[in-house]
Amino acid sequence: MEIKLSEILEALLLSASRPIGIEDMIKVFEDPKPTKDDIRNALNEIDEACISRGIELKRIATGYRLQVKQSLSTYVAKLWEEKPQKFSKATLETLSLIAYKQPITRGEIEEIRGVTVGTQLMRGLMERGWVKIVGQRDVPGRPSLYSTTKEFLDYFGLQHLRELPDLPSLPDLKSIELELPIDEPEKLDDNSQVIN
Amino acid sequence: MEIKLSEILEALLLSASRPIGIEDMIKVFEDPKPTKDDIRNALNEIDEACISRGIELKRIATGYRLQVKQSLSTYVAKLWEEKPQKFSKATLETLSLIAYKQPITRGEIEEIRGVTVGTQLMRGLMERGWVKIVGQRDVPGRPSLYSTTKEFLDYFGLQHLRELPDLPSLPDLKSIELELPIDEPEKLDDNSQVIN
Amino acid sequence: MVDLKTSNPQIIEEKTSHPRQEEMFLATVKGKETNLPNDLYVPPNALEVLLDSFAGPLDFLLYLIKKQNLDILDINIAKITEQYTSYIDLMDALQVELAGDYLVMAAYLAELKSRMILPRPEEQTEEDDPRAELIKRLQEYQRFKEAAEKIDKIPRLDRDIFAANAKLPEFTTVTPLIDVPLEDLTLALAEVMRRAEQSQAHLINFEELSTRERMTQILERMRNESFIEFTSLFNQREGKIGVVVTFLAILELLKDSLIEIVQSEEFGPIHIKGIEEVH
Repeated sequence: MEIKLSEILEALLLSASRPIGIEDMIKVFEDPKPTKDDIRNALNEIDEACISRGIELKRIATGYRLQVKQSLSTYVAKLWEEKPQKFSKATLETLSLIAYKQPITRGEIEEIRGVTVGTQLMRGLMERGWVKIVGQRDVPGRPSLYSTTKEFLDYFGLQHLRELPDLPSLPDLKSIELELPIDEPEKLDDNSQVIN
Repeated sequence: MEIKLSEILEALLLSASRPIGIEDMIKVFEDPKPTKDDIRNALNEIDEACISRGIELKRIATGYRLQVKQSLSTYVAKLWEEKPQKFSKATLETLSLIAYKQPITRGEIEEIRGVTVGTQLMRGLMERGWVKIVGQRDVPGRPSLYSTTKEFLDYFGLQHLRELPDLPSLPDLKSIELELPIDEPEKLDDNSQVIN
Repeated sequence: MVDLKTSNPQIIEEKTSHPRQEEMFLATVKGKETNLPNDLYVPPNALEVLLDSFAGPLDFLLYLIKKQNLDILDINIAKITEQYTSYIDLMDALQVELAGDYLVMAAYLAELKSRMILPRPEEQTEEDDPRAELIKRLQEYQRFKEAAEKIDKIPRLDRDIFAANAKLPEFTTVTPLIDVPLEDLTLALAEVMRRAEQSQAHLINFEELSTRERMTQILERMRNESFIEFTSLFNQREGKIGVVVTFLAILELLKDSLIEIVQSEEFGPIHIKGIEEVH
């Protein structure tokens, strides 16, 4: 049976946790690739079919995404209320590694933690708005680099990352770590140059 | 305009980032709540509508999940930046021993595998939520008994343990092993105690 | 102890059969100067690969048996013991750190071998065969080894199965959040680092927080401007130390291949450029 273009696009939109642009959609196809117009037509098809579904197609600056209809938000909210977010040890450890070693890839987190980090866990941190992707490391696979967000700092009542506590229980790391008072403008020495 | 039940359920399924059971679906409604049968009918509707869509409704151990159709996963995989996780032989062997011989102690796993099972490995399996401690064997040292969880089944897209591939049988020696009733993981040996 | 010089013609002969990864350690380089007998050279790294590619001594034994095209039921204890032990000795000689389990197996095989030599009762049943226990263990292990391979093939989440998720709508209700005290975060990190140290498989260099923060700031800026003038990254108000931190951050990003530094002409302005568009 022929697979419809709209099916493939829906699968892409619902499996990525970010908006996807038309160019990116085209990239997943082997030759002969669909044209931009093919893609647009298929997206229209999805859009129309959404009338009777729980989701809708949105176009935003960075591409397209499918999102739950705003009119259904009360139901969705209930689902989330049911399950107060408790942070597992895995989540806290992952979050702390991102906070202290950002930008960091998932692979690096896994290497330090010695266990794998689930996609759901990363997605959860991103949904919470505490963690975001800031780029990709230029190594094979181009893994995403994660950093903490302003919301993360807000939640913990911090203004800057460097206000994160030192790690008192790790004496051997102390010597390596210096607190740099970059916040307070220092008087410049006579022999220092200002770059500008 | 009346909102269809199937729309709401689709919205729930697509926003939970975990499988949802029928009970959980009912909870999000105010009175008059839909009945289980209403829910089932609506789920059937979604299932049928999925024929022309990129996703499918799958029933797994802890509930229902909307997932990309298997036939489209090659497209989606291209979009996926992270390399899928590979599990070490040690992890897979340990996991399969727990799955087929649950409840089982770490010592018993080590005996069959002929190798020490690292704490890190067990911790990793538990942190992923695939394995849990279900009791202690009533022998000296009171070693913990491990079983697989429903999340383990979810991860592999299964509903029941009995859907696991058959355990290869012992070719020749009749006397050695008895097949364990893997379907009833909850039943413990007489000499073991269950915690909570 | 088995004499390495004489014990292992087998290993050398087998070098070319089917080059799979597991057999890398069988490679021989004749005449190369090593501490080892001239006729047997195994690169030390390859032995570590060996340890990684087998799940344990039973797995390794099964492999040796298969290499001899033998049925598990029909193994020659003396031969297999000799071969197994020579590998172990070799690793010992190369000072490859060996899991104790491999040594336990070596001792067990040696014991088995000695029992085989002892005279046995005339009526020999299967149970009297000293090999029976080893065979039983190998068979039992093999079942789960195969089961593990089957489980590995089941379609699984994030590899073959992709869960469908849509963007959440705006919520009016606030999700009840379990409060996370800041200490918990620090403690969590301390715990990871402690564990990482214990497993000492890798060295963790704790880097300057401020540098990390600055790296993130620069990366963020690069999302909007693909081309940034080098000097504009420095803020005079931050003083000398600020300059140092920023400079370190740039070097780090450069090292990680996240940015490129370009200068179009001699003494011209230096620019920072993203390696590829980041989103």
